[in-house]
Amino acid sequence: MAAYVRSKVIVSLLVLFTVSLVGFALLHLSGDLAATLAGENASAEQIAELRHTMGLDRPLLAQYASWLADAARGDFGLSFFARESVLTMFLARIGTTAILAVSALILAIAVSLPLGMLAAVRPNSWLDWMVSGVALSGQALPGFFLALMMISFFGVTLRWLPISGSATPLHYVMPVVVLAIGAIPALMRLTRSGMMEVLEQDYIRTARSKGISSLRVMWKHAMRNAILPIISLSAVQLGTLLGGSVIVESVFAIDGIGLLTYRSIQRGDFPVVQAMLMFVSASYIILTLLADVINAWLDPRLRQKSQ
Amino acid sequence: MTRLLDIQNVSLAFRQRTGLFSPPNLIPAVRSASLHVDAGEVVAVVGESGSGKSTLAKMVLRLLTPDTGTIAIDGKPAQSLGPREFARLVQPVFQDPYSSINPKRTLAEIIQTPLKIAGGVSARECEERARDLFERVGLPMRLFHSYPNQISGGQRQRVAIARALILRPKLLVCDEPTSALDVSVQAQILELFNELKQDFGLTYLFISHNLAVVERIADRIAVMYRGEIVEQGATDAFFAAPTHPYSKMLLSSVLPPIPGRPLPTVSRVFELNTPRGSQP
Amino acid sequence: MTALLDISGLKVDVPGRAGTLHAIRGIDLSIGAGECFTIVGESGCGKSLTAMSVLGLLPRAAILSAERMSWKGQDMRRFSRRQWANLHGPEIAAIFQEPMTALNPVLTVGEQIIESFVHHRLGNRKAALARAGELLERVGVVPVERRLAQYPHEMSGGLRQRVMIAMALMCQPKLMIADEPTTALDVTTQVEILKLLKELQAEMGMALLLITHDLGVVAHMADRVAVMYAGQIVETGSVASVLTRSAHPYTSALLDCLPTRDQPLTPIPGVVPALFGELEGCMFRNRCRFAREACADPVPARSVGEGHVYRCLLEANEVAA
Amino acid sequence: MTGLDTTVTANRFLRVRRGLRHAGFVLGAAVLLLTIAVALLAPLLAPHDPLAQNLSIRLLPPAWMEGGRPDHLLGTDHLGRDYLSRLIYGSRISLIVGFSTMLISGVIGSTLGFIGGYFGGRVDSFVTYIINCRLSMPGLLVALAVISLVGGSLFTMIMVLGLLFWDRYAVVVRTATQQIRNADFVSAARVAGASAPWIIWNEIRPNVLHHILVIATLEMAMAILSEASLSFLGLGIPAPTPSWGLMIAEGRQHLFAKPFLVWIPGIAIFILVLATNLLGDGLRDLSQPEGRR
Repeated sequence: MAAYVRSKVIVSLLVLFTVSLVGFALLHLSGDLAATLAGENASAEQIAELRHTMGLDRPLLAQYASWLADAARGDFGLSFFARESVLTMFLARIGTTAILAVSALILAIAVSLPLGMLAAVRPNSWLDWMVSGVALSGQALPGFFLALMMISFFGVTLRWLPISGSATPLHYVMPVVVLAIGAIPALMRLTRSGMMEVLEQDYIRTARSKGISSLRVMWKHAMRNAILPIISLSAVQLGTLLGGSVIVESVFAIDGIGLLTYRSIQRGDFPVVQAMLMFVSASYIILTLLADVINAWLDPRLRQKSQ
Repeated sequence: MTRLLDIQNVSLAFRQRTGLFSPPNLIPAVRSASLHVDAGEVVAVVGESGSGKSTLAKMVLRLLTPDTGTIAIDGKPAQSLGPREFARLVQPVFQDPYSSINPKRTLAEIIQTPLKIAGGVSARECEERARDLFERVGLPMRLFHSYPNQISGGQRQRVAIARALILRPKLLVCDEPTSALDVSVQAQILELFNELKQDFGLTYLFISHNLAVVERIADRIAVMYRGEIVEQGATDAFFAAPTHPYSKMLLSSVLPPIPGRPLPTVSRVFELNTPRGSQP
Repeated sequence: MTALLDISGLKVDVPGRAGTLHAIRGIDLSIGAGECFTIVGESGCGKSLTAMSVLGLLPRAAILSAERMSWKGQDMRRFSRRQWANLHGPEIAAIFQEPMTALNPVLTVGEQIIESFVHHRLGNRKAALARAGELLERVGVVPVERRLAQYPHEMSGGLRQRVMIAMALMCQPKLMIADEPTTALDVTTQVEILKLLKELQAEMGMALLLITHDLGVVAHMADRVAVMYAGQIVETGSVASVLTRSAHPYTSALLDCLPTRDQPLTPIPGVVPALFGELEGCMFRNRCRFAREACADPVPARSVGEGHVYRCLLEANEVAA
Repeated sequence: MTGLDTTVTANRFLRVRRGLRHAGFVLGAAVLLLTIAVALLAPLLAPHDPLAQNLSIRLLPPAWMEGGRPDHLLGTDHLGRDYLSRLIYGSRISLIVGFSTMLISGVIGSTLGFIGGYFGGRVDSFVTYIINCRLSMPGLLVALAVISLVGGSLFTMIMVLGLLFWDRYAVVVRTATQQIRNADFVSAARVAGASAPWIIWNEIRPNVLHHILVIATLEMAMAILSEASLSFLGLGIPAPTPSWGLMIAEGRQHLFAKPFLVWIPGIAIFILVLATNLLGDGLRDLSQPEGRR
């Protein structure tokens, strides 16, 4: 198990390194950061000067090396605009976004798991049809549209919920629901199809032939197997939710890292954007790693393979 | 008689990757196996699952490369043959009738595949030859342009055999070609193998776990156990008096359809790595 | 002899895109306490579905009907879910073809073995573990302590099938259904497993319904045998009578298909007919060398005495000739 | 309830389900084809020039609402442009982005998947590594950042989305190829002397094609949604080109007074994406064999 985790960690670090390099290169090669920063009215000399003072005229690899050296020490540089440490800005906002993403994932799992399972047990029941319908519609709803609709209905027409900011727990209700609805279709479909597949396995027939209750067959025999891919997907979804916070936070004006990133992208605040890319990538990598470890712990076959 | 296939001291171990940086585990699959097949002969390799018999067949087919030892076909080292040259000497028939032919291609296309790959034959002639073989292996012509899901397991094996024959190879490597089939169909396919041997002057390397089948079709038999060929000899002699304890056990495990006999006693107690059987 | 299981006129239909498949087309069978009854036939003849019908575990899409289907005189057709659950374990238990997939990969062997014993309230966990230990010892899965804690993938196919047998015996069933229990195993392992089954059957006085495609297995295991073809039983009787004095051309042809050194192979020509639509008469007639026009009409069952029954227009001794 | 009844009912439902799936497939295809027709015939169908401003009639409600005018069926936006015409022209953007992205990412992802799945070993490790790197990068964020730097345009949008969203193709094709790579008919082709590209194209591709088609519909839906999101955030298709996402962004200022400005393009996106997904689901179900036994 230790060797398994170790080799996974090494690969993950390698992936993280590659992603940081690719992200860095993309941001630098896609456009002229200095020109973006200097604004539309700047003269050529002004731009050149800005480029020089910010070290943007150095070779790309050299820039990357110094960025990486700083980042490894936890220093992600200063924001071009706020003249504040990127790390400080992040730490001030990460809690808000984390609450959003984690609550959304919990809500999504709480809805998807039982409904997906029931649909699998009773295929073609009204419940199964509802599950399929919800999954299909949820997949087709753009998050920002849903957010606007909720604002206009619950916020304006009914006046039940506050429509922007993050001052009270009530402020989180709509954003969490919007994010959760984005995550539900995939989770629900996987639960349903995974459960159906497991229910067709020989060992389920064996369990039934033993005369134990169907609840026990479901819970002990089927769920233990069906849960494995769901754990992996949940990790992926949490990573996606962090990235998806950009839209939801900007619609609901929640001051989390998503909104920070969106603003920074608009004004070319490269250090913040690069840090956000790294943050979301690192979260994704750590989460999937965690899911792998949990799965190895739940599935003796994986455990043995890893020995 | 010419020696069509000559396997000398061939060994192969599978590497099991344990981690990214740790050295792989070596799992020996075939250990220093030597076997030859003369032109016109049927040599059967028998053994249970995990005995290495399929691995041996895959090496002969060049789907796996031996770690050590040599395989010569028609007097030339197998590795020195070009892919087309090799294909005209050796062709395979595999076990699973469902996986052995491409479900998305018509039977006509499947049979022509080796000829298309070899090239140098007009499309017309390709089809002509495929038609001839289609009939020869006992398939009704109306199925020529059908897809595999329209035919039975036995018919699929006939298609696989026709495909193997279209390049007119000298050696057919048959890896459990009937073990996925029902007995009534198995009998049909075995009869077909017998007829084709005469008509096409074929030589077979026949891999099987079924001693009754092997007794019926083989001239010589090699028994594999845990990667080693523990005994080989002429079929008659083998069935009359097997020498290796494993061979004896294998033979005693065969259940004839004769009622009233008790189940045989199988004793697994015998020494491993006992001396090889007599080399003919 | 009072029959444990008594079935007549069993039919199973499986509707599908290509029409309704008449997988089992009216079969009768009865199994007495302590006997070994085998059903033999080629793939698609309906032998496995017969086993699943008796177990009440037919696939969702299949439709079952029967004139009579009773367990110890109770009508199985009217069984509730609960009655089925009470039947599974203490009355009927089963082992299946693929030992590699029949055990749950994420649960220990111990957990799986004791499950039904505890569930049927035959004793507490401790008693269950003790009984599991005895049975594993008996079927040769040793050392018991270590094996109970192992997962299925840590065992070979032969060992897993032994575990399945021990698991099936936990509640002392009156009937064990074994659906091709040795097909996936090597021949040497097959003999061991069959021997074990035979011994356990005698020790526990249970009946065995053995499903197989192998006439060799039939000859060595069965008291009585039913030969199935295309969803019907074409011949049934004591194993000695059916295998040595076959009255149905199919049984006889099947025996002739087995490769032997001395006699030439006589394959059965043609293929098994598709079981869709209206099916009349003898289904073997398109492959039968004795076929005649009357074979297309419904064929009555004929008796040769001593429970040896076959479904053919030929006289009992005509086939052998 | 006896076991008999449940099997009978279950079976009837099975047929119903297949039928409905089929209906979904047909419906999805019909809506998609209709949208394509509308997009192609936009100049003929649109009652007005989608870019023509008329400030005197700004923010007209749809015709059936109070104050609506029959010559502006869906009303007008904040610059007095005809909303129906903008909606019709907007379908072009969605479809072009959807199809082009689907094709570009399909070629990249499938190629990677075939290579990794067929060759296995170190090659596969490398492909898996590339896929992992891609999956670790937050797609929408990267797209936002790159498009904001390069400058938003239809071409940039297509290229960025196409070069980013190939991961699902790669994962699915790789897995499917791995399963087929060991099939005996592939071995037979290898013994016959076929090269790896020949085998991938002639033996493996036909068996993976239905997977690719299903992913293609999902990716197309995904691309349409991504375009709308990016345009909504103001970093996609630049104004005044009519794009559904941009229309929502512009209508957002009037969300409380004139909600139809958000509703109409939002529902258009919903219907198009739903239709594409229905098509994909139908494809998946129809390509699934009933079982070989």
